Amino acid sequence: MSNTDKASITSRTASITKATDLPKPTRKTHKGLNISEEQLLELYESMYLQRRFEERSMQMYQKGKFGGFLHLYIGQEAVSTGSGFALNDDDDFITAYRDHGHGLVKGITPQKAMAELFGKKDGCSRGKGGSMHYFDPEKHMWGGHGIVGAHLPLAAGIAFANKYKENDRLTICFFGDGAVDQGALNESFNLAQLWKLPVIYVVENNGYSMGTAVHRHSAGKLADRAIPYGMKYDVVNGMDLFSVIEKVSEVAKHVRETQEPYFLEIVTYRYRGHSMSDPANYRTKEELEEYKKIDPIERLKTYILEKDIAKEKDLEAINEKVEEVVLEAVEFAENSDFPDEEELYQDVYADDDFPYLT
Amino acid sequence: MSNTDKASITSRTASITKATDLPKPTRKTHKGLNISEEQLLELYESMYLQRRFEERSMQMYQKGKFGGFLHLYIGQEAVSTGSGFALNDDDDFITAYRDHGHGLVKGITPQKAMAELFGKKDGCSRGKGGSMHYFDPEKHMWGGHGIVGAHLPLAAGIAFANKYKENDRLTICFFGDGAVDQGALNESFNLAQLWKLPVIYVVENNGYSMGTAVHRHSAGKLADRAIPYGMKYDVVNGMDLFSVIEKVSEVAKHVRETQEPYFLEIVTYRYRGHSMSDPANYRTKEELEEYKKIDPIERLKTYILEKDIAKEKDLEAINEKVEEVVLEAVEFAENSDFPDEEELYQDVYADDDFPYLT
Amino acid sequence: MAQKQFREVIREAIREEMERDEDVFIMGEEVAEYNGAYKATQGLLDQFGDMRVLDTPISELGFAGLGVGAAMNGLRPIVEFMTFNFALVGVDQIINNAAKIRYMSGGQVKIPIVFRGPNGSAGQLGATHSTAFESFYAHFPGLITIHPSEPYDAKGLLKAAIRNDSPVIFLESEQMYGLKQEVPDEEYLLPIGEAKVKREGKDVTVVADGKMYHVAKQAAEQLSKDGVEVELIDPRTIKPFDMKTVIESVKKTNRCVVLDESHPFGGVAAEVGFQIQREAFDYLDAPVQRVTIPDVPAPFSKKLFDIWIPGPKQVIDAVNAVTYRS
Amino acid sequence: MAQKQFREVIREAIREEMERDEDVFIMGEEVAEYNGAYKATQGLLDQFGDMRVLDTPISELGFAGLGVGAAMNGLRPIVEFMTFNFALVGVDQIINNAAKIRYMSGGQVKIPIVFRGPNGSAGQLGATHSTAFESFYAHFPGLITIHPSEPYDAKGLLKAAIRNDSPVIFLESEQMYGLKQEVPDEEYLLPIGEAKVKREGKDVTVVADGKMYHVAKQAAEQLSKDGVEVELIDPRTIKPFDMKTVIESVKKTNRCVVLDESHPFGGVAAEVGFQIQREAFDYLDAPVQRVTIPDVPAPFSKKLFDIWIPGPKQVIDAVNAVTYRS
Ligand SMILES: Cc1ncc(C[n+]2csc(CCOP(=O)(O)OP(=O)(O)O)c2C)c(N)n1
Ligand SMILES: Cc1ncc(C[n+]2csc(CCOP(=O)(O)OP(=O)(O)O)c2C)c(N)n1
Ligand SMILES: [Mg+2]
Ligand SMILES: [Mg+2]
Repeated sequence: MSNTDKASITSRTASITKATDLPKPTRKTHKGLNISEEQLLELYESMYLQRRFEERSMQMYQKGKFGGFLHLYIGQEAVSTGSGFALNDDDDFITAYRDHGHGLVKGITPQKAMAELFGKKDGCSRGKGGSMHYFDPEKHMWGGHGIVGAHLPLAAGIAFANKYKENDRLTICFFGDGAVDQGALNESFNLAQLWKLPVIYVVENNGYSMGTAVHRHSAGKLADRAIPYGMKYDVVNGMDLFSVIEKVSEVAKHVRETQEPYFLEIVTYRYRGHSMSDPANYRTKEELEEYKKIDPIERLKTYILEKDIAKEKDLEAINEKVEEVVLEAVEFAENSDFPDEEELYQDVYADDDFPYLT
Repeated sequence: MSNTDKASITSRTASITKATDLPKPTRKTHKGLNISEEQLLELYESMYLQRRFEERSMQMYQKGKFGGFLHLYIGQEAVSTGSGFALNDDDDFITAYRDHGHGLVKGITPQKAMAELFGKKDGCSRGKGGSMHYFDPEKHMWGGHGIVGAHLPLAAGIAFANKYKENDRLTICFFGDGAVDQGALNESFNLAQLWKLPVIYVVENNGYSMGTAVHRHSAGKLADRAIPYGMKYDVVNGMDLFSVIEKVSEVAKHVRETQEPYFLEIVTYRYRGHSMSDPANYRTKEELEEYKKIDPIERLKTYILEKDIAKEKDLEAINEKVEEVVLEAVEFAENSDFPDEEELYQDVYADDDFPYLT
Repeated sequence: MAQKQFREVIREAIREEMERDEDVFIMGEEVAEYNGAYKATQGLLDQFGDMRVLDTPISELGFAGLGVGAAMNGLRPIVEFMTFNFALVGVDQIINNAAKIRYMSGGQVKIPIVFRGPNGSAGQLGATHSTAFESFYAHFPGLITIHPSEPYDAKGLLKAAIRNDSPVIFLESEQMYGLKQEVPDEEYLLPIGEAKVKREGKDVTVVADGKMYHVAKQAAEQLSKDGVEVELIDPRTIKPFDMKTVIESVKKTNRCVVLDESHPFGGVAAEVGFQIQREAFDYLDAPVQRVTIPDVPAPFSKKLFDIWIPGPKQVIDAVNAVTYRS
Repeated sequence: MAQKQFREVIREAIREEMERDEDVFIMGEEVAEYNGAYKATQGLLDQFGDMRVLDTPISELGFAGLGVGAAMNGLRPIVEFMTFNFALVGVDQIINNAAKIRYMSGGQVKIPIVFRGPNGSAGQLGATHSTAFESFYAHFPGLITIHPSEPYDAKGLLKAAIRNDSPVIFLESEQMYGLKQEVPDEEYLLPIGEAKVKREGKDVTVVADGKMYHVAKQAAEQLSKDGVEVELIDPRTIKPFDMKTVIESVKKTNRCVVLDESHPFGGVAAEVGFQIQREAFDYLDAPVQRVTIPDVPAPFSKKLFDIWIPGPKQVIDAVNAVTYRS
């Protein structure tokens, strides 16, 4: 039986140029969203920091400063930044392995973040987690998780604990479009709706699960996965910071009031390959260029300049400051020590005297 | 913190009297459904056989003739029977552990079925599977599965093989309302829709997952679980044989033509406890009585008598025949041998000389 | 002291810990309104309400993971699996999340959670319902695995497990829930990781956990009539395993048989046997023997099942082998 | 004969079997259009089309189970896991369905399926991405487990696995995919369940599978310079395990070290060590020693990782111990 004899199971459409459709961005201005001019510049700085941090990480990786996987978030920064802004500092974040942006937004310092990539003891996970496992529970950053979909039930649990303690915190859980196909999503949605847990589930739909375009791995529309549970849901333009802020703020208010879960599909795009080893041959250059035209950082910059909130040189100054922060982070990481040998046998069990088997 | 201090996570409504709502039965007559009078009597016989088989099984269990779990299907016979009638003999059945009805409908003989309960070598699974694991692949009965939800992906695979071989068979997969909460369902639905697999998924919603009423374990409506995938679905009255036949026939035609999956919620009721050890205190006597009033066998009997298709005594004759068949099955099972000792080490691996470890 | 059933002490341990610490809660299939599939949680819903005693959907992956998340964020969940066979669909949450997150976070996140429920076979339930998982869980770092055989141990160890800040797998048995033993009225805890010599003897050491302990005990009684005095050790905890107690005993008896309800390949018996030869090589007068479930799935048929599950006869044969009496 | 990479021979084995038998198909994440995350399936989509080379969603439970169902109904699926770490979310389909359905059906249903993909650690990927599963799968009856270390073995065994009518776990390694070896041009198969003495020696038997074979080989070369001749056995298949070859060797050398990339508790090394003391008790001049991954999850930091993963030094230490040279 040859290739052509056999019915084709999926229709491989050669003409797809864009993996996803972006909903329209909000028309609101920063005033309409209650964002002060100062905050606007902070938001710009935060996004730019995430970007430069990752560009430097890439460089360090290529220089062989550290190993393992490196998944870059570049292009998606409006999602982490807008969500962080819309939520309280003590609201809980949890995400997948593409976690640098979320970690920085939640207040992990660039130093600690970079030191973690280097596997140093001053890293945010003391060098034991690496790029995919950024943790800072004091800052309400609950990881960085490497098994696709496996942190969705954790998010329900974090939300459950908040509800149990009646502390008014809410949980936001980010994951990729690839994670939508894991049964973990459905089990979590059902539990969250049944038990009315204050959790926002966010799929960052960047069009691809590794090399597989979203319509090739998920039947139907991603946001619709909330429907059967009677869970509220919406679709958001994730290339536009204001759209993310607007929607996440609204949703957070609703979730905090009703203590019910919510599902957001935030449509976005990653500029780089899945990880450092991926040349991203599965997409066209044109598609990438299309998205770069609506780059979230450039977009905010244009807005700031057009509204005359700051001058080009003010933004340059911010950029330079960020550049320095990132370079300091690299230096910090370089100079930090590796963990002590004994660390290998620490933090497995609560009991420090645990009799490890040999 | 006392019971009352703490917010209640689920609203325990004391006043629920019926676990599910039944959709209206079809108005079609047997003629409208192309069922001959002869077939009508066969359908009656089939349903009655399933019932009497299980009543006797229960008796044998209580007498200590065999051990293990025994999950009775009594009350749900219209689902297995109507589905079997609507489909071809070489269409593939797969179901959960409440599998006696499905097995008998697919042509496992009462003797083999009873012998399996007794753990005898003439059982349909040679005594190795027991009540929960009825197999007869030649008759297209693929089990009998004990892990809730775990056979849903198998059904997708059986359907995949049929599509691959282009043999025009379709697969029907039965499971309980409790299985709807397993991620296995969603992963299977996504794959089935994505790859356009000829499979009908049927949830036999009998109102309870063990002691948990369906609204306490599944958020939203069961049938809606198909929506996100763009999968077609419907809800059927499972206490009425004609409704089942009508819908499954329609759906089978559609699935065979389009090679796309379908989801049916067939609403039904089990009269007995979950298994022999369950006194079913979680439901009211009234609820049970309500359903017994619309018993599928009685309903068909009334139809047959009212339409004068057969007389009371003709049906009695069928009953007696069935009674005999079942008693013969018991006798057969009693007289059948237990498997030989060597059987313990057979059928684990394809290789008969497998060097088992000790 | 009063005679109490295994299921009663499980319930008491949970109740006492829930009374003591309001961060402790329990969830699982049928644990609340149904009062537990095996009645281990009877009465807890009424006492503690439905925020602390929760019926879950059949979503082992979902609720196991929900438990881990709740533990990360300050609670102390007890997650009941109706049986541990069903935990397999959720096992990634145990092995990749519960067991590893503490380590991956550099010790910043603690996960005090107990996964408990019946383990192993419970008669003729067929292959998917009869697997024993003590060896499986003990293999993976980050988990504590407890497998008691008697009510007294079960109560003290379950309370210790609930108070422990590491994830604990606590294995019970449907077939032992009715088993009775004298149990103190006043509160007590038992240390995790300590074996107990439950019968002293000079001729041969027998190590047996969980249900197999009772099989070994029967064998020991029979052997005693025959003049062979078994030293019977119940490890109680599988991970960490108290090899010290075993090695001391073997140094005295010079012979050992290990029982285990898992399959043989890489089971507890293999591990204990391996360590004995490594640590007490010069003391052994015979190779360590093991008695385990055979390397085949559980058959349904009673006749086959009765051969499948080890009984005192196999233990006696193994003791005869190590004492060269066969 | 030509020098071929591990990943090339995997691909060749699959291609040859797909050409030979149209019931063979392959599915997994990124196996088709992406040509495989590690390029083991490069070119297969183009050759066989998308009904026989299928990209799956990230639904390990779903597609592993779909594979089992397809195998029940007459096909011969090859299921690629991007790595076996990810199989944990779908492992119930392997342990409860693939491994048990044949038995539960009384032999009426055969399940010819191969689950394959990289196993164990591949450098600094952290705890969730670095577990070795050979001991885990070998524990459960109904599965064959193959863990080759070199291209020649890998090709012959993968072809045999695809033709076998039982479910097979076929473990590869990201870190070995680039490894080259002379491989015959003509077709060949290798028997499942046969170990191979890959280096003869009289002083000590070393057993090592998968990646650990290469560690052992290095150690053996160093030891040889020191006058210690290692007999190096590659079991190749973990279940069934060819103990005969090992025992024969131990009877000659009287000493043994077992390497294993799993954690120690109940790992392959424990099993092999246990069996050696049982079957060759009187031949042993020293207790069997093991060299394994330590009983902690994989750390990310390079410094810790390098300590975590066993190297030739540990093997030499163990050999010194069993030869009393330390
Ligand atoms: C359970 C599991 N299966 C497979 C993988 C390998 N893997 C890692 S990331 C990835 C793609 C995920 O894509 P998506 O969820 O869209 O996230 P993105 O990379 O786009 O942020 C895959 C297949 C994994 N880590 N876990
Ligand atoms: C994964 C798994 N979890 C739990 C169980 C225990 N169990 C067996 S049947 C059952 C209830 C299932 O109810 P439902 O799906 O509605 O089917 P019904 O019994 O009503 O036919 C439970 C919890 C199991 N067998 N498998
Ligand atoms: Mg993506
Ligand atoms: Mg039900």
